Amino acid sequence: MAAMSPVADLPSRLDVLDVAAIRAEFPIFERCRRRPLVYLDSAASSQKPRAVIQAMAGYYESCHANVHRGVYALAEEATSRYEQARAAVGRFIHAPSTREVVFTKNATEALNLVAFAWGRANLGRGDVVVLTEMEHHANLVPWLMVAEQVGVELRYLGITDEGHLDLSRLEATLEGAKVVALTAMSNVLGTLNPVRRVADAAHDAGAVVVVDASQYVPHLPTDVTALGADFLAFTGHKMLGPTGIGVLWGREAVLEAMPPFLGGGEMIRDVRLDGYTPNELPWKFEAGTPPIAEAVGLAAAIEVLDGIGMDAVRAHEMALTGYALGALDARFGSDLVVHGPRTPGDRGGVLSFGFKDVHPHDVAQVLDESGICVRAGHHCAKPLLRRLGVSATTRASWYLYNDESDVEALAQALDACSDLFCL
Amino acid sequence: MAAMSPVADLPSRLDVLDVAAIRAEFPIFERCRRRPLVYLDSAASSQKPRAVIQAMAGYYESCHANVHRGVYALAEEATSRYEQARAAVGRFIHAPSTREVVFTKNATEALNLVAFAWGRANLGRGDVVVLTEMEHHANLVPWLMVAEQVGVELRYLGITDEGHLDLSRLEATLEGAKVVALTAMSNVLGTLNPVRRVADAAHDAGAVVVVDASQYVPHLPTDVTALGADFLAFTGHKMLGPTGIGVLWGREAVLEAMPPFLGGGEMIRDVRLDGYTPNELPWKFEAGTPPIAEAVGLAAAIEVLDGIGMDAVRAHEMALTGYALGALDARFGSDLVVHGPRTPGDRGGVLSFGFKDVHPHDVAQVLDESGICVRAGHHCAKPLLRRLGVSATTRASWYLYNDESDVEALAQALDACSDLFCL
Amino acid sequence: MSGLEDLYREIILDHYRNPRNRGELACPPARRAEGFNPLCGDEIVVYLDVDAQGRVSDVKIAGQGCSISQSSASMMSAAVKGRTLDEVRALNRAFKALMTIHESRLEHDEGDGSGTDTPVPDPAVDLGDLAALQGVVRFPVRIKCATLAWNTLTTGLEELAPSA
Amino acid sequence: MSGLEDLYREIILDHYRNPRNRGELACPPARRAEGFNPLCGDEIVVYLDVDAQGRVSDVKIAGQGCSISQSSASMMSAAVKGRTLDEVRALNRAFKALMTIHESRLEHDEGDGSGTDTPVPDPAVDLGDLAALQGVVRFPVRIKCATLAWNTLTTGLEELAPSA
Ligand SMILES: Cc1ncc(COP(=O)(O)O)c(C=O)c1O
Ligand SMILES: Cc1ncc(COP(=O)(O)O)c(C=O)c1O
Repeated sequence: MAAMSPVADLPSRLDVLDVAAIRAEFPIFERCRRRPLVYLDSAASSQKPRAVIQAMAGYYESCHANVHRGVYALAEEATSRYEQARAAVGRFIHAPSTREVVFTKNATEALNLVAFAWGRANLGRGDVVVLTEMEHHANLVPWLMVAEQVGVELRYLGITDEGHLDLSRLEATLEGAKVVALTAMSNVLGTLNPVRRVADAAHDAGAVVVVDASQYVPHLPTDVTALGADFLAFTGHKMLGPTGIGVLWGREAVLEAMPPFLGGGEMIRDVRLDGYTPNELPWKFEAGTPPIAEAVGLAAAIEVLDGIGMDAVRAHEMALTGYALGALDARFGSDLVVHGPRTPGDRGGVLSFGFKDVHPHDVAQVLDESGICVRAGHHCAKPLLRRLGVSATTRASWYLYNDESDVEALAQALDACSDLFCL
Repeated sequence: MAAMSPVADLPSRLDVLDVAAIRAEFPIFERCRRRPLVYLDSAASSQKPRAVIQAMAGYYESCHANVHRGVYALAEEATSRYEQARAAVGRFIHAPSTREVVFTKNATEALNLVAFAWGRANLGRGDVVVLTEMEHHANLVPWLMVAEQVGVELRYLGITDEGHLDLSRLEATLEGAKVVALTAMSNVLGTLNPVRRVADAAHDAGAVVVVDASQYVPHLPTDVTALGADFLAFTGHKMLGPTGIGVLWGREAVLEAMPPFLGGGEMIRDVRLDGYTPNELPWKFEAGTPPIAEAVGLAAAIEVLDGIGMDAVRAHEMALTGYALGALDARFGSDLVVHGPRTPGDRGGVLSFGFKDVHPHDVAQVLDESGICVRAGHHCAKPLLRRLGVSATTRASWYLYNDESDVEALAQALDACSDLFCL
Repeated sequence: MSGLEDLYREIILDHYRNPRNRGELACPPARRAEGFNPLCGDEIVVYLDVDAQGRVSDVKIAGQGCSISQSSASMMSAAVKGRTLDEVRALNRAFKALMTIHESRLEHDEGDGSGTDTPVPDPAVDLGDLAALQGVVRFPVRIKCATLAWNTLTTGLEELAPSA
Repeated sequence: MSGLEDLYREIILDHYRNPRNRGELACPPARRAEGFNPLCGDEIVVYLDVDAQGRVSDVKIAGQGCSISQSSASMMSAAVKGRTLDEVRALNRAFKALMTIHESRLEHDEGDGSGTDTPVPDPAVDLGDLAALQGVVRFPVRIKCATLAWNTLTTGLEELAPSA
């Protein structure tokens, strides 16, 4: 069983996608701004294909109503589309049951849901929570808050100098742990973590495994069972879907045993002046009117991704990562320092780097002048940046609509940057 | 100072709106379903005008990026549109400062935010929380959860037989209260509550005032200061805006003193492995990628409402309520029992009723056959329905796109209902 | 009103207007099970007397709700009275099969059947009046009304004899 | 690259490459104030010596960040050295006014001015090199970089003499 990384043996190929045809489906690339858009910030948020934009507009134009509570046909149609979106999400991540798929507002809420609803019911003073040094704030701050409120002990898996998780003391770190929360892919280093390996060890130690798959689900085929997760969180806007929607998947038995998170409509079965009874899964965790149009949009995004095939998306991105690593190295050598693994198979399409002495803010500004969108900053992973010994990085990240020409544009603009700042 | 009800002296007029022109702006009414759509369920969720649908599509087509963290022009544009939406919301409810406007996923999250973030910091065992018997579950369950976790005492303001808040023992009920949470308008009875009167008494008693304005902001001119609120919650999808967005307004000093709610990106200033520092208002309360496109859509909705004028919306709805009360009474007499106040000036455009012995589920089903959308059920207000002595009601509710013809259609279809069920 | 006539067949309205086996039974010896539809507030109470031979010797229905939930409960009471528990379970399965197509479309994955054990109709079981409820599947929201009585009965039966 | 040239004027790049008053001062007697931009991680430390006459007798800058925050800090240090606290405050106001148009557009209501006290430029104050930072207003995200040093200075001054 090749359990360590379920993606290790996917091929890396640049000809699997017809990028020109794909780009043509994204209206934003048609807009005539000052210059062609070179969008290299999909790790922050992806662009949206026409199919997604139209699915949401079409929903509002022809069948909007509040869900679950209406007898009339319009409400039934809206409910059906919302629940079909849930089923589509479930299939996309190979969830054993649709009852395990909870819609949230974003990945951050999904992770807070776990930390607070599961955490408060299951964690007490002195209990151990294991995180990693490469977590996004979304998978750190909720646990810091729980630690503050409940008094748990936080332990961290460190990283090696190449940006891999340091598993040398895994078993010792896991001793007595009640929960292990880790990212499947770092949004700074690009590192693909050996989730299954950590999950198996965590389960042996009796801990529950929370996977932040915000950077993983959009880019690789996902199977929650193969990953060994108990909870898995991701977010719609990074996977061609709309803002305003995220997903928490959880194992049915674990979700069943949990108290609810937020209180209100949808999530209850009965309310009295002195108490309430929660609803069934998954609605127990969906308080208030859910993101209905957003679910419809996310389902459309999944249809687009399924149509292209997640294997192909991964193959394309891995190849493009290899291309970029090679091209930038050839051009800039040691002037450009890439953080994270050097082997494309070990990482996703996220490249954080330092360029000469130029501050990432200035790099990003100069690149923008050439229509190139990259992030500069701490990427909501300050502890990781401290570990790397930098206060900011420049980050370029790609998706199915990017190709070598985008990498070329990046390299050229870096030259311009050099001209401006380095005498 | 006419503090009791800031709306008491608005006129009631049916000719203030050009309903045909307004309807033409809502694509859903053009759809050729089995029959013309008679949408009488706006209290559950409103329909969306073309301007809102297009604003969101246009945003995705031309300027989507994640907000707040990007240096490049696209991200700057997205940030600027998001923050402009916040300013538009602030103006719409006369918020003293934009820093007081927090975007949430819906009104329910906004109310949970108050109950949990403010509540956990300020409530202890034995403290008193005052609610009303007519609250929506969204303004009940969070407090029940806090009561469960912290051990506060819940007290309820009852209702009179006409469906008004019973204020006869207001001062006694408020004694020792730390928070009073009430709806500005009942989503079942339509009752417009004397929020300012209750707020003044609550402030005298030293309590903080939480107003659930989910049914109020969409239908009446709103001034948070005139209402005397410390917190005010509402939801985008009931006011021509998209799903996936809600608003919490809070007084700056109160928000400043509160701990954050959810943890993650956006809401922090710094994160270390052992702690974090929260961000400034309002971002302190916005964890993760916010509902960006939804904020753009909500701003477009506000522009539509502002263009028509909230005074006119209120005048129209009040007149239509008067018309409906008269028409239904003339046609059905005591066969149709309306819950809530009989005076249009005391209520919004929400009419819950019982019709002969026909169960509301059956009424709604038969009405649907004539293309009429009404709700049947407990409307997420089970304690209120128990108080009314019914397990369900049929609820018709209107908005700026409804007129007398919709009420006529309702009346005619009720006749058909009678034919089917009552021999 | 063809759709509606399909939903509200004459026999359904008859059971609604003249419910069979309405009332209560003394507990014990009878069993009592309560069912509840949180979406619409429908409530069903099923009273069940099972004799030493495992036969439903008496059944009564209380509670309130819409025409579909009430008539379904009435029809069910008539159908199960005098039947053995095995026969009742077969009826239950047959009725669930009648109601299932749309419920699964609404709530569960299509195609892969993951997480659901979809009941298959058994042609040997005669549903009698209950077959009139078939029209309900065209109105997915009402399926829960139609199945409420049966789900309540199942709860009552499970307490009697948990099946393997 | 006309937009960029407006942002990265030669004088700004000069202050960035050759920062003035770089270093630290012993505290006490000097005051030390730290500023921090959470969005990008820029950090500025301002050391301030104020003599008995209320004059900035020495100032030093430490920390790190982008060209805009570093050059702004360098220019500020040159501008405030030797000035009275009142003059420094006037400079601060003038600089904020220079930077304000867009900041208010980004974060605050337009038109009604609620909740903001928008600084008005004072023509009597000569900003010197600092005027070169004017191009920053066209790049709203960078305004926080440009004002970081001044906000840090303000914190330091407030501790010295809280103004009415
Ligand atoms: C009075 C009232 N409060 C709160 C809510 C909750 O709104 P949402 O479901 O959008 O959170 C509603 C609507 O369902 C309502 O009518
Ligand atoms: C690894 C990781 N986790 C969590 C998040 C949070 O996602 P969201 O902001 O949509 O909640 C992000 C993206 O910002 C991310 O990259």
